[in-house]
Amino acid sequence: MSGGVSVLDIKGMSKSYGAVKAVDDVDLHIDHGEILGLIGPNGSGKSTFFDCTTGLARPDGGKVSLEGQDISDWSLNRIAREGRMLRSFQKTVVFKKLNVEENLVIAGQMFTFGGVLSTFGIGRGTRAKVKGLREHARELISLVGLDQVAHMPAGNLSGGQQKLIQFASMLMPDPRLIMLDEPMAGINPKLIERVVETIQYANQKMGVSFLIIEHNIDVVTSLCSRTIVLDRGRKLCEGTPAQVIANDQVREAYLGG
Amino acid sequence: MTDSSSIPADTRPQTRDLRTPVSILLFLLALCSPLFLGTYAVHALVIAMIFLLPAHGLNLLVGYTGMLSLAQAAFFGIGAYCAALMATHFDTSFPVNLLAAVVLAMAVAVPLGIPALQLRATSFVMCTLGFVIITQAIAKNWISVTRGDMGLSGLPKPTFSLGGLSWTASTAQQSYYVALGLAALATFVFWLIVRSPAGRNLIAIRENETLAESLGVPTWRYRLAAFVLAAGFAGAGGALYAHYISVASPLMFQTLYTTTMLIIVLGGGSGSISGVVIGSILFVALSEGLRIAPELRMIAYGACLLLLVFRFPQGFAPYLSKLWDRIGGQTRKEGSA
Amino acid sequence: MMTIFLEQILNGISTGAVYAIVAVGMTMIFGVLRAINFAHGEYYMLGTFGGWFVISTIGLPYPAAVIVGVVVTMAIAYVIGRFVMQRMIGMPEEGSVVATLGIALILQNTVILVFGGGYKFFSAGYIEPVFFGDIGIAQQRLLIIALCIAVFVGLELLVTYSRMGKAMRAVSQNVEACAVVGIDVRTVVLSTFVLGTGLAAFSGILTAPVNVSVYGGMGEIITFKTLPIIVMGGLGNVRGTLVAAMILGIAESFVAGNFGLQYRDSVGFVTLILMLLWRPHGLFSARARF
Amino acid sequence: MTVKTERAILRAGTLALFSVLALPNLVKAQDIVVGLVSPNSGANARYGAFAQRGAAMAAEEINVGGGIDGRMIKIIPADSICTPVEGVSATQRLISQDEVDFIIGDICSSVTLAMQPLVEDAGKLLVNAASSNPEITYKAGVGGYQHSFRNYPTDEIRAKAVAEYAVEKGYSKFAVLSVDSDYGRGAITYTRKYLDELGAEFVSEDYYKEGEVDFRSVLTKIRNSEADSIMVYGLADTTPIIARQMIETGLAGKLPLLGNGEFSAEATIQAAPKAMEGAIEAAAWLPGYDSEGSMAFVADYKAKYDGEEPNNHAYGHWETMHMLAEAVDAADSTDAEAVIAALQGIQFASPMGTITFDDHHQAIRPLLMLEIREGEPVITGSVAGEVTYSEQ
Repeated sequence: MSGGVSVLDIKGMSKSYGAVKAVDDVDLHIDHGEILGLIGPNGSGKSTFFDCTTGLARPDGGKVSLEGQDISDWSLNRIAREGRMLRSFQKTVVFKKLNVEENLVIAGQMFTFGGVLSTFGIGRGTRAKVKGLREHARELISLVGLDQVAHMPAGNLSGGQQKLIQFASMLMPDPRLIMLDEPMAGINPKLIERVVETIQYANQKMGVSFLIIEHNIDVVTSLCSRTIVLDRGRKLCEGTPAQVIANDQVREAYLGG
Repeated sequence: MTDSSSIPADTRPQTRDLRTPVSILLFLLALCSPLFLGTYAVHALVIAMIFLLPAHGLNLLVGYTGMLSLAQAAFFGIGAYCAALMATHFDTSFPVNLLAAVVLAMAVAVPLGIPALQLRATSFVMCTLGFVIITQAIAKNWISVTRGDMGLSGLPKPTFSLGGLSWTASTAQQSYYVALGLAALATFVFWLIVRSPAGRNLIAIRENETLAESLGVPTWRYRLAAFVLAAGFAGAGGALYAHYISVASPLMFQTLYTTTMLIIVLGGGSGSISGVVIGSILFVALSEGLRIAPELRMIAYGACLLLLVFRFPQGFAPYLSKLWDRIGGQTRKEGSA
Repeated sequence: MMTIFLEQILNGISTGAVYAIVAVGMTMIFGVLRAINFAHGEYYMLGTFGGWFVISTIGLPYPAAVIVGVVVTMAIAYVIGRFVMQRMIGMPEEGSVVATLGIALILQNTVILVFGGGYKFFSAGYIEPVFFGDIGIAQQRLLIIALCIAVFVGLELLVTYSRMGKAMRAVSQNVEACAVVGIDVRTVVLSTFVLGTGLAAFSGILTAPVNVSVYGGMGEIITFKTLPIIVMGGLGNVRGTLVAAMILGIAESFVAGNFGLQYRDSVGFVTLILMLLWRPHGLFSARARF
Repeated sequence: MTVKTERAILRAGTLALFSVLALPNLVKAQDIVVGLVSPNSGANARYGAFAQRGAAMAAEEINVGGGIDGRMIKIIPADSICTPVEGVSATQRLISQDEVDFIIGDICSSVTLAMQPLVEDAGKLLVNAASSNPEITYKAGVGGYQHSFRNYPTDEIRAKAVAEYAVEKGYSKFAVLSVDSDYGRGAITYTRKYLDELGAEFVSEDYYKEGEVDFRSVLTKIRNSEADSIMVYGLADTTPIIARQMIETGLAGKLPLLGNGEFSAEATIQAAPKAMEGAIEAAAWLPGYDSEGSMAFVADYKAKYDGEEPNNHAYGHWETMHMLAEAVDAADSTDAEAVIAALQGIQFASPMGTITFDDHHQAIRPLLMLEIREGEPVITGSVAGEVTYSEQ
């Protein structure tokens, strides 16, 4: 842990849509190497919070710091490229017409090539870099167990396999922090285990920190050391998964809606 | 002759790969066609290659970046005027004019693209159409430079000079080789662009812009780069046009030119290099072939557009790649592509 | 000075009224189809030709010719709608652009083939001017302005109260949901298309007496006038289109009156681009459709 | 549709396309083939159609009269859509595929300019009957293109004649309202050259786009200016629109129209008699011109084409076809060089007077000055149209 500074530190995040306060003054921090769970009933503002943090939506207020650097007004692509903080989407997205390997190569490109101009290169150096990316992609494809389908168009694969592609893509740039929006939603139970293992592998062997929105409480329990509960845009409580589940307010929020 | 977005072919044992001999044959055919084709057919091919250039640009936008721009006609016109003005005022040779046209078109595309690319979908399309209308108004009204509707006429045929030597492509056959050279060069440059990591990023933007953005791709900058590069292709086409047709006038901003570029890209198959190349030839074959029935020509042309859109929504590229695979002795499984 | 100013406004409104009737049809079609109809001006031309034909051959009185022109155009539009427009549902933008350009070519040149390419003179309608002080205006133009108001009131009632209108609104707001509630998108597209093109034809015959010249290629100019209006009005927004048409009419009138007629045709797109820079989603929210 | 039929259609289609490309029009060997390039589709078809009909009628007349030494004239129409690239393709096809002997065309000046070098290189003959851009003949004859002729007045002669006549009639403050094309712009540019000399001035300058229908704003502006007349070099079908809107805006009967744009056509005057009263026009031809040949042309044309009144393009192409036939007859050959020589020396007796060509291959032809008086065009004079070539 580098000098006590968190990987991500968010202070006073707020976002309203009209009169509705989707996110209301939320503080949150993620420590180095931590897997933080973020739970809450539907419509509690989790996804809005994600969007505001990653630059996809503009928050009304609040400060986001990544390893001490203020990234509040960075755009989505800059946060990914310069901050190496990546996110997934709730509704799984992959480049459907491209094959799995290409999907991963694209994910890695902006980190290998510095800027837009250098990607237009045609020289030997460029080709070598792309070759490197391809090799790295193959490793990650093996890691998530998609070797068999590496050259299939991503759109032809199952929802669970697409989740794995998405996850592998985010590992391409050697990220600091990955934010996953419901990684287990709608996937085959057999694959859930593999995803959990991969997250743990990335966390332990690659040193990636995670922020995970997840409804599957077993997954949260097995992955996260700390969990935050959001309800109606506000932070309801915080603690270990076990503590949180035991919390009356949390039960009420889930049941009472 | 493969789509940049296609999957690397699987390596099953091939029966007989004729791709190399067929390529050589096609190359020789392109090289020798003026020898056995009539002047009219050669002229038609020159027109095809002139329009191939802006069509490449449009393909970069529609087929690779996923945005429809009608502004190609404006940059085509800017290129033509630039070359025409250079030729009339400075008496410069064709390569210089060509380069100037490309540079100017790209330079103009930057300030136009920056605001336009904030827009999406239909608004963007209309904005780019607006560029054509406004460029035409400028061409008509900036009389001291463009001579308004009088246009710039009597432009010299493409001349190349090196030291004391100079060569002018005065006949249709000679123009054919100039156009062929330029078209081949442009196609090669286009191939380099879409094969580069940047090309991959453009495809990513076409497929899913938000996802590309979340993976660190600065999509706005790429879209601007594509817009500017496309303008460059159009500018080159315009310069060739001006020198071949010998007139640059506001008439070249008519809808017909925009339609032509669109048809080449859609007909050939957007997102495919070889498709667009074939598309330009097919377009000219169609447009000129229909001259056989002058009264019905444009009606039939319109009907062909409908046929194209509804019957061959992917253009002819899929048929081409199938054909190419067969020449290569492979049969790709249906539906796996 | 004041009179000139007022007269320019009046000129603008009389032009704007014509644009509004054509554009509202196009914007409604866009609303349900999400496609720009590059052939829209051709229906304006068809209506005018229909009217011209029955007046010059069987000497029908003008009001009857208006009806014939509109009905004939709607019949042609029904066929096109049935075989072409319905298939355009969900098509990518470039496809619909090429398809409608194709239709424009077919309609334009079929008319040229059938009626000959030369221009014809339309001689009917109420062209005598009436004078308000110094300001003169043809009766026909007053009629157009009045009918424009009537058309918009009628459309407003249609989309608010009729079943068809409600369906149109539903389709333009959310195509996916329509399938759930049992609205047949194809039928809605077809009827909106026929209605929209009928309005274009109506506008064509209404303006023919003051525009005089009738020829096969007259539609293109109308299409290009209409395009910036519908975008400014907030694609698919009926009221917005009326306002945008009036703004453009008046702006053109001032440009023509103060800078020169030659800049007039750029007014639409220049205004559009400036407006898009200022408000990228149109003057009126596209969400407030119909 | 199955894949198979689709493939078959594709193949057949491609084959058909490429084969028609190589297919020339069917003509008999002894025919004299004239290619006629004009806009036949798109907005400018409204002028191209008149050109086609005029030329076709002339060819028919010649053929009925036994042709030229027994050889029939066959016209091959070609569509330029008024765009240079289409015009060039159409011309190229006429030259190399249809192997025409002569080409008449185009209406749009830019297209004609693009056709000139092509015809020159092919060694054919181009006679233009409708483009007014001065450049066309500045570059022809001794100016360069030996194979280009123009039987149409340039704007310069006309502009000067109209301005002089107007000043004579006491008008000196012109409000310009011309078409935004090389024709409308060109005429005004030439008028400007003579303004100081004549003591006249332009009060305002406006140019309308082809197909414009709304002139109220600009007419209002003109009404409130000091202009005493409106100078229109415009399109035939736009003149009645302007005239009608002059009535609306209260200009009719106050400011006369000057210039050119079918002022004297019956339909134009009928459209707005009050506004056309006193209009002054310089025209190469007018439907009401009282000469035997011209009256016969109008009558025949109306009879042939359902009562459609011919316009100047119809007449111009009709006359040019006849003139070309006479030149071929005189040359006794369809060889381009021989016909060029014949045209250079021709003294063609047109219904409008004798036409000759200067060394720039520009027709020297009489230009009529006319005025609309009490709803009837009255010819008030005639100007010999000769161009003085200045250094360009």
